[in-house]
Amino acid sequence: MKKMFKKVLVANRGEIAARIIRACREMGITPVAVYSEADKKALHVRLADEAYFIGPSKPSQSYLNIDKIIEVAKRAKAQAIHPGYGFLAENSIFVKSCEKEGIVFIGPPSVPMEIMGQKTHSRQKMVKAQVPIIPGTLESIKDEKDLQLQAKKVGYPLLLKASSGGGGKGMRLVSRKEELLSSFQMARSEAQSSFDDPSIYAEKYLEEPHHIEIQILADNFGNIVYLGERECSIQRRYQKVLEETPSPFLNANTRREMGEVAVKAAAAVNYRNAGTVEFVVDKDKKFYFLEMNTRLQVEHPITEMVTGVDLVKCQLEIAAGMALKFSQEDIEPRGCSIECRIYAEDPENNFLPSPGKIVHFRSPGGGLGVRDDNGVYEGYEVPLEYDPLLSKLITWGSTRPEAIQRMIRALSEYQIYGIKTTIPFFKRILLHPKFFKGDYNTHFIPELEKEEDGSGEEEKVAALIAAGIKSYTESKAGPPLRSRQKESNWKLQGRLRNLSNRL
Amino acid sequence: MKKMFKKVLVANRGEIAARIIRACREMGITPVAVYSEADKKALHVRLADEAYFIGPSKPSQSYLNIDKIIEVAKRAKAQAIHPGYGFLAENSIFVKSCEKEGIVFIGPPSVPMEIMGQKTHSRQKMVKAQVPIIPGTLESIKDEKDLQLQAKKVGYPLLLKASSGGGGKGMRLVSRKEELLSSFQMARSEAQSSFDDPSIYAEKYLEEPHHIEIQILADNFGNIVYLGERECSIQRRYQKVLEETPSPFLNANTRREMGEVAVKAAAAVNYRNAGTVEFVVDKDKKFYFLEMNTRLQVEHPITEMVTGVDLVKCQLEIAAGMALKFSQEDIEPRGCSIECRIYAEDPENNFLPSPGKIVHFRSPGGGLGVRDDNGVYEGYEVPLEYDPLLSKLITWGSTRPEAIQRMIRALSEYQIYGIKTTIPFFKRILLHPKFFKGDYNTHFIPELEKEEDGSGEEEKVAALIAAGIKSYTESKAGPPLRSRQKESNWKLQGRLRNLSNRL
Amino acid sequence: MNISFWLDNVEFRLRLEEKKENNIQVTLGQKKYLVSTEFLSAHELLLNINGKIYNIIIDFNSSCYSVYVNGRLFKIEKKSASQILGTQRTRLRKRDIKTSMPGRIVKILLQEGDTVREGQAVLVLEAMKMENEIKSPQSGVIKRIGPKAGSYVEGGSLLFSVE
Amino acid sequence: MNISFWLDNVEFRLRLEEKKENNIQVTLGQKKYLVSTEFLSAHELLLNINGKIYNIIIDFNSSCYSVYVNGRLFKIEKKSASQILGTQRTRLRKRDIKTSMPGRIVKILLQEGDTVREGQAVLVLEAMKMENEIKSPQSGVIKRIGPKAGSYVEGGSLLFSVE
Repeated sequence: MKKMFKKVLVANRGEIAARIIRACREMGITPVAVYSEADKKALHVRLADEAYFIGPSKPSQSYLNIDKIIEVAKRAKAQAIHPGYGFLAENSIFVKSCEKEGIVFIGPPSVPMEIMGQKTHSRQKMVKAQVPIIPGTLESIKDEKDLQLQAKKVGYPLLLKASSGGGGKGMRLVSRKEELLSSFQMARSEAQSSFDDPSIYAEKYLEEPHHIEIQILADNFGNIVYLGERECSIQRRYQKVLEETPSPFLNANTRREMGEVAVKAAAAVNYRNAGTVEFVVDKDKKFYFLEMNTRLQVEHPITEMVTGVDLVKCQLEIAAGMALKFSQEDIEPRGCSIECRIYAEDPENNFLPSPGKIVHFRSPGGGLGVRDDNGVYEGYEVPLEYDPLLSKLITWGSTRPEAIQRMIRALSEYQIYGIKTTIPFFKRILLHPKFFKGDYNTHFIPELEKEEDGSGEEEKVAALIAAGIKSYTESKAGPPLRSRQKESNWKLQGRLRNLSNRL
Repeated sequence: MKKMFKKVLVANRGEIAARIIRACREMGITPVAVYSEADKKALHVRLADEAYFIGPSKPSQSYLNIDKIIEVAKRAKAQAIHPGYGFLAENSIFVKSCEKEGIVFIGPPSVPMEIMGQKTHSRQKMVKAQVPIIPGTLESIKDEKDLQLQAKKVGYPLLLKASSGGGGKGMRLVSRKEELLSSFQMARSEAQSSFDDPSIYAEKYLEEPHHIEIQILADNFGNIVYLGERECSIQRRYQKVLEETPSPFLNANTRREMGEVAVKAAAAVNYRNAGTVEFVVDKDKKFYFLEMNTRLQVEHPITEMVTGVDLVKCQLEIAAGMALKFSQEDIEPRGCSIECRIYAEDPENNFLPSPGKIVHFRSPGGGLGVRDDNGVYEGYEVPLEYDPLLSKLITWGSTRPEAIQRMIRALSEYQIYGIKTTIPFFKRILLHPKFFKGDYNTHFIPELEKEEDGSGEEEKVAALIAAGIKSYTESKAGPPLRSRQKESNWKLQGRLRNLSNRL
Repeated sequence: MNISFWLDNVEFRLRLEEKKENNIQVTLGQKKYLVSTEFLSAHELLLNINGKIYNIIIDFNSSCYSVYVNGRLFKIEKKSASQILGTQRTRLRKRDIKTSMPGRIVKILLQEGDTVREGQAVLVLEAMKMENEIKSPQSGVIKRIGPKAGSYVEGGSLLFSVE
Repeated sequence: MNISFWLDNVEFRLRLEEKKENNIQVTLGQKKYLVSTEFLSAHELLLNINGKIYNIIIDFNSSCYSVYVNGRLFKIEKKSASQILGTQRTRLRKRDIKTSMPGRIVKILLQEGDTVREGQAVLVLEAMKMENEIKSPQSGVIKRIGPKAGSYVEGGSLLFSVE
């Protein structure tokens, strides 16, 4: 039997680094953290057994600095590196560097990573493997003449997408022929500046689409299993906001078919590691391969909640050369799980980032069915330099209504004070009748944002009363002169209102 | 279909009140808290929707004051009362008062509660129902002549127990005939002072016993199910310290038999509500009915973790007249779960209570598989007047080793500073080879306490270095005179040591 | 005691009367509330309003209460005479919009001299890995745009002026 | 800098030398440790000792550091000359044992005039729903027992004296 690693370096920060460090500790592995200037006091450093400084706050000089990270791994005698998600997780140059240095990269080999990173390549590969893809071009569009030709074949509405892309950049929805050329030009220039590659391909735009992804695990011995789906249609500006499993939209049949297709997709590229196959599902429940994320996914916890499988531990075991301990029949998802991504953003001000010090922090995590994967603590200063994800609040319920009501309850107990967060926005989503019925697609949030936010009246009254009580308490404690001044404000303000009305 | 309550009064405090309040919120029920003078700032008040003051800190004047609690329930228009555990949970006079006032008591009817509350009655009832009981007397011992006669029949070693007893009070282990009379007299007087009833009965003492209990649920329609067992043999002075499920000692056969017997026991008294049938299991896996707890048990969470059933919600549904939503076949425990009861006690000082202010509080609850049912928060002052249970830390794992290692990891992250807690003691239990192998019985803790606690050397060095660093930092910031004084301490202390050695 | 608060430019008048120890009647608009209070710390309140429980965090600085209730933050102003006058005046004057975060200017949507509506986006700033539209806080004319598209800005630097 | 600490009546001598910024070499006994420190707050330290991470809470009052590491509390004394003399003296003198908790005296195990060993239980006090043995902190003779069996005692009241 293969032996587990003794020491693993976690080349990441925030909640995902904390998540991986905890898994290591539970396996008797010594976790090694790395941190930048901005992260000297970060939670992942506090949770680690060992921690090494790797440079300035700018990611390119620390968390993306391949040489530096390899050097620290060697110095700390770490046998393997877990990249988390983001940063170096899908960087095949990094994978090759690890291979060269004899350090195990906890992820797929570089070849499947490269194939899946390039959208037109992966589409071609999937077609060969008989995995359904969204109708569209298999090659990048050559020129403007080719564009007209391909667009006619695909039909309107269509999507122009960057071949090296992701995250909605270099992407344009084209509804009519008149928009085609200008959209193509804009998409090309955006793709060039974002990915250093102007290649664009065209895809049919599906009506009322769902984004649904399948979690898979693949070991070195050809065993591949799927662990159910995650419904990721609640998105804002192509960013996932809330995920749930099972999808209220799928039936058992489609679910099984998608799982089997995901396994086929992974097998086609000789995949190894945890991975996620993303699909677009149209209103008729036809599904199409979108892309494969060759890493641990942000929203992996909801799959863990229903399957009882610790995906990070599986990643470590697979990377150490062990075989999967279970087969497809052993995986029996139980109940429902939801994740809310709590960001340091102001939902009342167009989701502007809100970095700063967390003066007061109280998490509802730890109650029955309530998990909180967070990367912060009371007194922590959320840095400007990185992703504004503070916490992933996850609930489990034996039924979907239970999971939702538990989430509403948990959110009502979550206190993060000092910075703005998206907590109030989630209450609007969860209490929306369409969401509760499970009747939504990727248009949900754009439509929600058009609706008036009628909530918060009760809180407003409580806030005014609280300010009144605080003011009253202070006036009782303070000198009598001050409270007399306060009383006279009434008159003064009356005068001022009259005055300002005349301006 | 029966309707769920709109408003429920929770007649308890601490972690269990918080637990019940959260369940109510998740069911759309308005939870009403009650609180004594000492509990004005308690967590259960903070979590409730409504809260009413019920009197002085002394339990008899507040949480045990039946009239007061009924009055508040009526004033708040609560349709039902959940008693939690302890206080009024097994008080049949309270049940009758609720019945008289038309308020639903969330628990069993008064008759099964009374039968199970009286040990000799329940033993007789169980014999009739063909539930195995520990060999011994079915009636209380009449007098000293009867004592000699019964002791001879039962054989040594034997246990003398209070007929109205519980919690080890009025209980004596008798190894030899010579000890019999004096032990009987002491047991009688203790029983009289503790339970206002001197009745004593005799039971055979079983070798290397295990305390294992079965969780059951019974509705109004004759449906009774069992939800697996809890191994409760890790006890200190007859108090449970750590519980786990499944028991590493049982096999599938004994487990099923015990479950079926527990259902039989509940059926024999027309039970309704969640309930726990406690058994003593001897080294040959023969099991004997010990008693039935007619309420929610402290350690109920571990059953919830493996079955996915929310026992408090089930209690509410049963009390509202609904039928159980599942049958025996639907209950499939998954994985393993452990609970550590974290008390405000000093394990290095004979477990003396340690009330006071929690200056710093950080719970590991909320990570994957880590639940923390606590009743405290940072800044909270643990009152003197009540049970010193601060928190129940619960872990789940797909295997027993995973649950244990997760518990060790979680305990290592748990920070409660300002008062002493039993956290360090749990690390000794969990890291003990006998515990890890699952090879233990009720003698485990008494034997552990005889062993030297060799741990803590690394922490000692870290503590000294921390004090050194703090001292150094202060000396750099403070006036130079002070740091000179500190340096000279070396010499002074040398002199003093010489001096004191001569005293 | 009578107090006047401003919240989102609307005035609210409260009347507080102590009925008995830790029992204050608050009148707000037409409604009366019976309130009792426990201070958990200087900034944490446990309020009981007509029997209902609220957990509140409250901060006070520069004549403004920051009150946090059920995940929502309310900025409640306790304006003095001169401050109210001041705000009214600046509202109609030139406003410099600065950035609190360093970041990269992805796009500039308006030009100097353009008219702008309150809430209309003027430029797009990338910070914390996200693109953020920076909107004008008032209607008027764009007098100046500080940075160029593609440039990096430090925290505190001028983005644009609107008058 | 040299410091001397007392922990459980044992003396520990530390030598601290600043090697470079935030890098202090600590010598404790025969061993050397390289330590860097982040103060999370006045009472919370993140220590890196020879590459290993420790989360520490530290309080200081009346010449004693209370240091909390991995769930354990250490009372580290920084005794001044006169205090050490004082402690040594009182150790051999009469000691009054008081209770910090109110409770009920369940049992009295020794009588006035009995000899007692250090650590031997003198009486049983019920508090927080638990029975607790109260032990003698030193060997000697029981000079006085304050309460009677079955009586209630207030926090701070005398339980017994040992000399």
